[in-house]
Amino acid sequence: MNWDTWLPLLIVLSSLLVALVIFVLPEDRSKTRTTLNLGGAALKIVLVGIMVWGVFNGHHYETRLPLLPGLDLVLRADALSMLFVALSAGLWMLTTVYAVGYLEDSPHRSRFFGFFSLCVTATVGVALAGNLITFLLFYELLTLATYPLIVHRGTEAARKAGRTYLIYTLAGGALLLLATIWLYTLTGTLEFTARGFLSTLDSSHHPVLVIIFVLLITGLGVKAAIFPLHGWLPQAMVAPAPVSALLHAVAVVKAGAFGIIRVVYDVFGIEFSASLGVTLPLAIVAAVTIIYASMRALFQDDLKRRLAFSTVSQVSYIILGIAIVGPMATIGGMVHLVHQGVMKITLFFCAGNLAETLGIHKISEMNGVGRRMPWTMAAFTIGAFGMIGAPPLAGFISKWYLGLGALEAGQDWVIFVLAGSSLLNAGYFLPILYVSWFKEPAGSWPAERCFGRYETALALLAPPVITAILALTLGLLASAPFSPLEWARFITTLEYAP
Amino acid sequence: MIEMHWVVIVILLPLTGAVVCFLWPRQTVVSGLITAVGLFASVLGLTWQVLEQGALRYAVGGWGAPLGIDLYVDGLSLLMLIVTAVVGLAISVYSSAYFRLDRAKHFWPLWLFLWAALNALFLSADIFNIYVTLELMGLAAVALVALSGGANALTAAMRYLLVSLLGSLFYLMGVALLYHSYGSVDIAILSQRVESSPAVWVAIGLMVAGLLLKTALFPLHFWLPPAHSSAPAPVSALLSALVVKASFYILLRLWLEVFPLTNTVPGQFALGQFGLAQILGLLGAAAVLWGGIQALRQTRLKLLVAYSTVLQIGYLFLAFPLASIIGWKAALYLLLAHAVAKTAMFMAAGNILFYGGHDRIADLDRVAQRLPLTLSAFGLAGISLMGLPPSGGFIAKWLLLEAAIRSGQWWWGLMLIVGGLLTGAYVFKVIGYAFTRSDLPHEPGFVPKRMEWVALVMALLAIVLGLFAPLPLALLEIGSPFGESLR
Amino acid sequence: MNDVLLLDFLMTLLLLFVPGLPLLLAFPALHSRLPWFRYLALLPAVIAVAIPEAHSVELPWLLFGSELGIENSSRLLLAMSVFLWFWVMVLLPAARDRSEGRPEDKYSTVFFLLAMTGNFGAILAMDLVAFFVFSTLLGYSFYGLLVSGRKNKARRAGRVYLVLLILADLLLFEVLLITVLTTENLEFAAVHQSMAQSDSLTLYLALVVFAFAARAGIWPLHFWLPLAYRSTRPAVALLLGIPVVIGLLGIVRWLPLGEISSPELGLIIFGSGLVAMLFAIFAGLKMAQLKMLPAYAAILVTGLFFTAVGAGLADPVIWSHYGRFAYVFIASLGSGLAVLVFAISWLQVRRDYPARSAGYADDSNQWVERWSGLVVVWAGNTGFDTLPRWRVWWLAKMRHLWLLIRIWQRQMGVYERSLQRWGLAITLFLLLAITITFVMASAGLSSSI
Amino acid sequence: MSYIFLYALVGMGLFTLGLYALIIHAHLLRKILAINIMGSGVFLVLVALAARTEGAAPDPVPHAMVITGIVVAVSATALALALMLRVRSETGRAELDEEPLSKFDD
Repeated sequence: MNWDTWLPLLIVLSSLLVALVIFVLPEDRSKTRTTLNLGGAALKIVLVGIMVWGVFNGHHYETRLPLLPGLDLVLRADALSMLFVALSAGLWMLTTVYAVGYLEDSPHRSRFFGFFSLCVTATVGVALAGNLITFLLFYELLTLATYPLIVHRGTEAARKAGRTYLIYTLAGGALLLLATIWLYTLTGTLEFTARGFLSTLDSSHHPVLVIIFVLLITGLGVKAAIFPLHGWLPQAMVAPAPVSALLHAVAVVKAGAFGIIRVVYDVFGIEFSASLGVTLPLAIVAAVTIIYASMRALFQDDLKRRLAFSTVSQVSYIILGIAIVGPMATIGGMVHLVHQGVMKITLFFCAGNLAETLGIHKISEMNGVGRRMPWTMAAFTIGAFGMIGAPPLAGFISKWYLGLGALEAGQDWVIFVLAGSSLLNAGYFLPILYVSWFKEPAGSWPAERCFGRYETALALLAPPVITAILALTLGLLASAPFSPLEWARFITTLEYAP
Repeated sequence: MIEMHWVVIVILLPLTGAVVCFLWPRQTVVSGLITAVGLFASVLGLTWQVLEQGALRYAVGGWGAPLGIDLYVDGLSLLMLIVTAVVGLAISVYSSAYFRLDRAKHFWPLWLFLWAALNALFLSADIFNIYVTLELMGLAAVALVALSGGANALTAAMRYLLVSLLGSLFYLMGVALLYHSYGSVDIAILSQRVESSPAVWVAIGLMVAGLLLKTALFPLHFWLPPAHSSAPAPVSALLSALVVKASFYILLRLWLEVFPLTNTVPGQFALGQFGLAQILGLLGAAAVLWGGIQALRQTRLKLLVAYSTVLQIGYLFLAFPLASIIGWKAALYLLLAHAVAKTAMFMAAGNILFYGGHDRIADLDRVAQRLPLTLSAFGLAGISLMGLPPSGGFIAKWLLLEAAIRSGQWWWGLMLIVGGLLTGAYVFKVIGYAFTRSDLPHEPGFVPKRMEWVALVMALLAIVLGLFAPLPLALLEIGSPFGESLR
Repeated sequence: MNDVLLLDFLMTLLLLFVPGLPLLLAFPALHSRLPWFRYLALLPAVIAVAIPEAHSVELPWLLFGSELGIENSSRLLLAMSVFLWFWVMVLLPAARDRSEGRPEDKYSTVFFLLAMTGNFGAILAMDLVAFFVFSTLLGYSFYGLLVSGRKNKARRAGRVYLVLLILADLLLFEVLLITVLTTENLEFAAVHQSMAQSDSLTLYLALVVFAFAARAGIWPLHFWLPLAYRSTRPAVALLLGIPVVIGLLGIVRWLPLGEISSPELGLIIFGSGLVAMLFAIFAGLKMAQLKMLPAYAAILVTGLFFTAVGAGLADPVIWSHYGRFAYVFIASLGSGLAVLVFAISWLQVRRDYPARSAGYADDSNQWVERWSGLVVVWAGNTGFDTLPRWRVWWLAKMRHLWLLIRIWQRQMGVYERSLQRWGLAITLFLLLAITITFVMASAGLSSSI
Repeated sequence: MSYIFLYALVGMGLFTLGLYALIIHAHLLRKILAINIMGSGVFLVLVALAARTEGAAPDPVPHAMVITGIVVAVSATALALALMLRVRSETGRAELDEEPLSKFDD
């Protein structure tokens, strides 16, 4: 058995097998289930660690299985995929811990954790996909695996949210499929290649390529929640908190954003995309999304909905970074893929803690909550400041490179978008911080539960604190080796090398 | 080495089994199951034989055409045999738990009889034999529909019978005209002799019309939803998975080998076949839309699944205007995937009906919690029907889309996507209700585990088909049923 | 050789600890277990001030690679800050007991320590990013200090401050981006050099001046300063000089003063400085409350500073005359404001005392008790809650020393009465004296060169 | 030739007539009869067209086919009649329900 050939598959299987076993596990075997979950997560992290090291040292990992005549299922580790894989693997671990704590004693945990693992499998598959069809495969798997998580509660609202989610994502997937096949008939290959594989096509195909680009971006933009395709995301907030956390920080929206990165860089090639003239409209769409979603967020009283609109806005940073053609902006976009994930998952964990411990769902109920749950709110504060882009947090690093990239590429208008977004971010995050730290508590909380020694259960408290520290560290130690920033630089040298 | 006559065995074995089941009703389940397993093994044997030796031609009793009966196996018919064997085995296992003995003693002989007819149909090398087997199949199917009794089932069966006979007669008329013109009913001989003539065109028209009626292509599908939905679950499964496919198979065979006027005479009649293909494509597209919308409107689970079959049949006909090898392969892969997935879906619906005593979608009442295996089966089968990866349906959809875009007729591909979305809508309509509590909670019945697992296994098979596509696709190449020059 | 290395290492460690230790101690988990943690947080800074050694340390892993360093000018500022912080720490109530301490106090401690980190770090920062990071930290934690009191007015001041802070941050962020496009190296010296030749110099200058003006509360961006002085707790009021000081420091550090000449911008800044001074004088005369005096004093002095900067921008030669005193000026401004706050709060307590603490007054006619009572009230006002308990102890121990104290008190009484009468005039005079000496010194220097 | 052709035409006519009757009549017995007439039409065509060349002996193969066909038709008719009786006993009339999907027995 050749290690290099099977490692990518092993990484995918490490959660797929866990998922399958959990599905058939009886409901009351919660110890076994937790052990399996954490074991799988730990194994994945180890494997990913090995892989990151290998990729850095020039190893080539690739699993190739025949899928159709002429088309293979390819799982390949390149620098870009490692960025996403590492993020998913790391955050899966934390979210699993969190979910175990969150869903303690709730029904249907086997189903939940099964789909949860399946979801991560799909995400890792999306990350490792070596060609467009493999990507598509895992992308759709992700859609399906998240649906049961959204409707997990089984309420009417959950069902409605699930329906909306499916309408959006299935339609998006269909467009993606169409575009993929179209591309295949044009080129006969779908392999992701650094700097794209389309630039050699005859120029008479260029109008078609523009259409394909639009189709691909629309299909992916549904998951990435680009305006006006973002409608499903705030609704999907009815899901349990770990789902929102994973969905919004890692799995779904990131899969969309990651797909857009892949399409722009490894299918079309950034320079070729720019020459087709499709990057500027993409940048404008991203900018509109950023501003629009932030404005919507300002007026949400429901905490998770506000965070959801914030996600819509923040994910478009990634797309903006890609659409501004230039190495600096690329670094900004890619590093934000990780940074946004870490920060947003912190925020969602915290929101979940508030809901689970005190029954707080609305911002107007949060008066003085910082006194009751200082650790949670401290983590929330770090996450929020990160989102605003305050130094030295992770968000600052992303914003820094985005701004630099914009100036470098001569697209000064982006600066105003960034500034406006920062202002709006401050506008919708700081009031939360203010009321939770400085206002007097209203008396009793909506539904308080006692968890003993700490402000809430330890399994709920540790993940957000860890991710908050991570968000701080990612910013402070941005230039340390193997940091996401350094890794994004590494990728960029590959994509822009002459 | 002793040469086994697998070709004959796969026809005779179910016939024998049927007789045995009929004669000894007490042992009917056991003998039926043994026959099913034996049949499955025989088809495997035949597959192995064909893989070794290539396409086979077998003269029964050594008489040979024109008076004797010739059997012929190539990749196409082999695939159909395998589909039948796989689905048949699953249905047999499912039925062994589904029917009580008073029904079972009627079910098993009819079912094995139907199986024999199907196998014979796929193996027939001449168009008259096909007529005979078609009729046999139709009669057995009608009897099976009537099995559950009740006014609805009986009227549905009656309507089905009339439609079936009507279709067969149209077909037979076409056979008569073809025989008159060329003096043979052997497909291979006909394919060399057929030329464009008014008589041939009339024959083509009659046969196509008859077969479309039996395949239930929109707008000739009216008989299908009542028949498929009122039959017992395993019968619905085999009707949707196999019986309608049989007439499609005939149509495809004729289209590929007896009708290919495009190749021989370019010019006016080529245009004629092109036009016919376009009409078939249009009807297919209409079926996709109509079936999808109707399925969405249904409040009964089995009717929903039945309309889903109408939609999927529409898909199959989208391959005709594309007229390329990829297109045909796509259609056949779709047929395969649909057969497996639809079996799983009807079985799941049957389980739900078994469990709740009704199949009102709005009152599914937490099936997701109570019958997780069944709902998983439904969901997985739905994925394949939607054409989402990784599933057999996805591979088929991919190939069909590829063929559509390659031939420059992307609008057919668009229909495919629309159909996929409609399928998604109605599948998730069901799944959505399965999560919630209904207003009328009901007393749950007991569902044998076997029934749940068979459904799940079939659904998983539909998914796995998406990962091992090269194998069946290579199988189809044997004997090159699609010709070489079309690519 | 080894000794040199060791020394180097120790200095590096010390430099890291100057902002690092307060940051660490800001975690409630750490400081709630340590006695004297507030003074401990100050300790590295005190040592750094005490060692007369210029040193700098490169931190390539921090953000985009940062540098901290200490030399004479920053030592002066550090000393001033340490002085201020020491007093603040003395006045801060001990909030060690978690069950008794009000939550505001717990937060206050955190914010105090964070603000301290920002303050020290900004002083030590040798490059743009580090300065930006630390000064932002200072800004946000200062906002926390302003709003963590219960007064609504203080919260309003906090809000205004926050808006200005965010705006300033955005502008500085753009400045940073512009700078990075011009030069890779973000150390102050390198930035000065390269920006002096850059095309976007004017933009750079304007943005920097505007941003830091907003942070330092310079007219016309001063709204928050009087509000804050009027409403906030004395312990915080003592610190209000800090953001002003760091804002001015930012201007001095970021602008390539003395290396460029930008007459138009210089003139505008000069003019706004003049207007600011006039405004401060008129507004200060009109003001109703003594407590707001330091605010207008600050506006006045920063206005003066702006005139100097404006003149320096317009003509580098002028700046070269008094540029080296900029740090002295800033340091004296910080400590001057603190003294002012002290004095005024003393005055107010003195004036309010009989009315507010009748209990103490009836208790005894003895000077000792009266004065100690006064101290207690004042200290209580400034946040030093533990004093009443001490007072008993104080009375018992000190009664036999009452004669000595009485002499001291009489002297204080005289001083205080005159202060009360001439308070406003004296402080204005003091400040004017500072400025006049400063201007004269620079003028004398310029003539001597 | 012409009389053979006539037979064939008559067969066609029967076929069409049967189709018409099948569609028009509601009663199941009539429908079954119509189907049988259609079948007879087809058989007539088959038999008639067996004479393919004038003067020569007719081709026996279509005749064999017709015999097979008649067997099939008889069994089909039997099944149809049996079903019709069942339908009648269940619904009370030997007609197909016009709205088959509205009512449903579980």
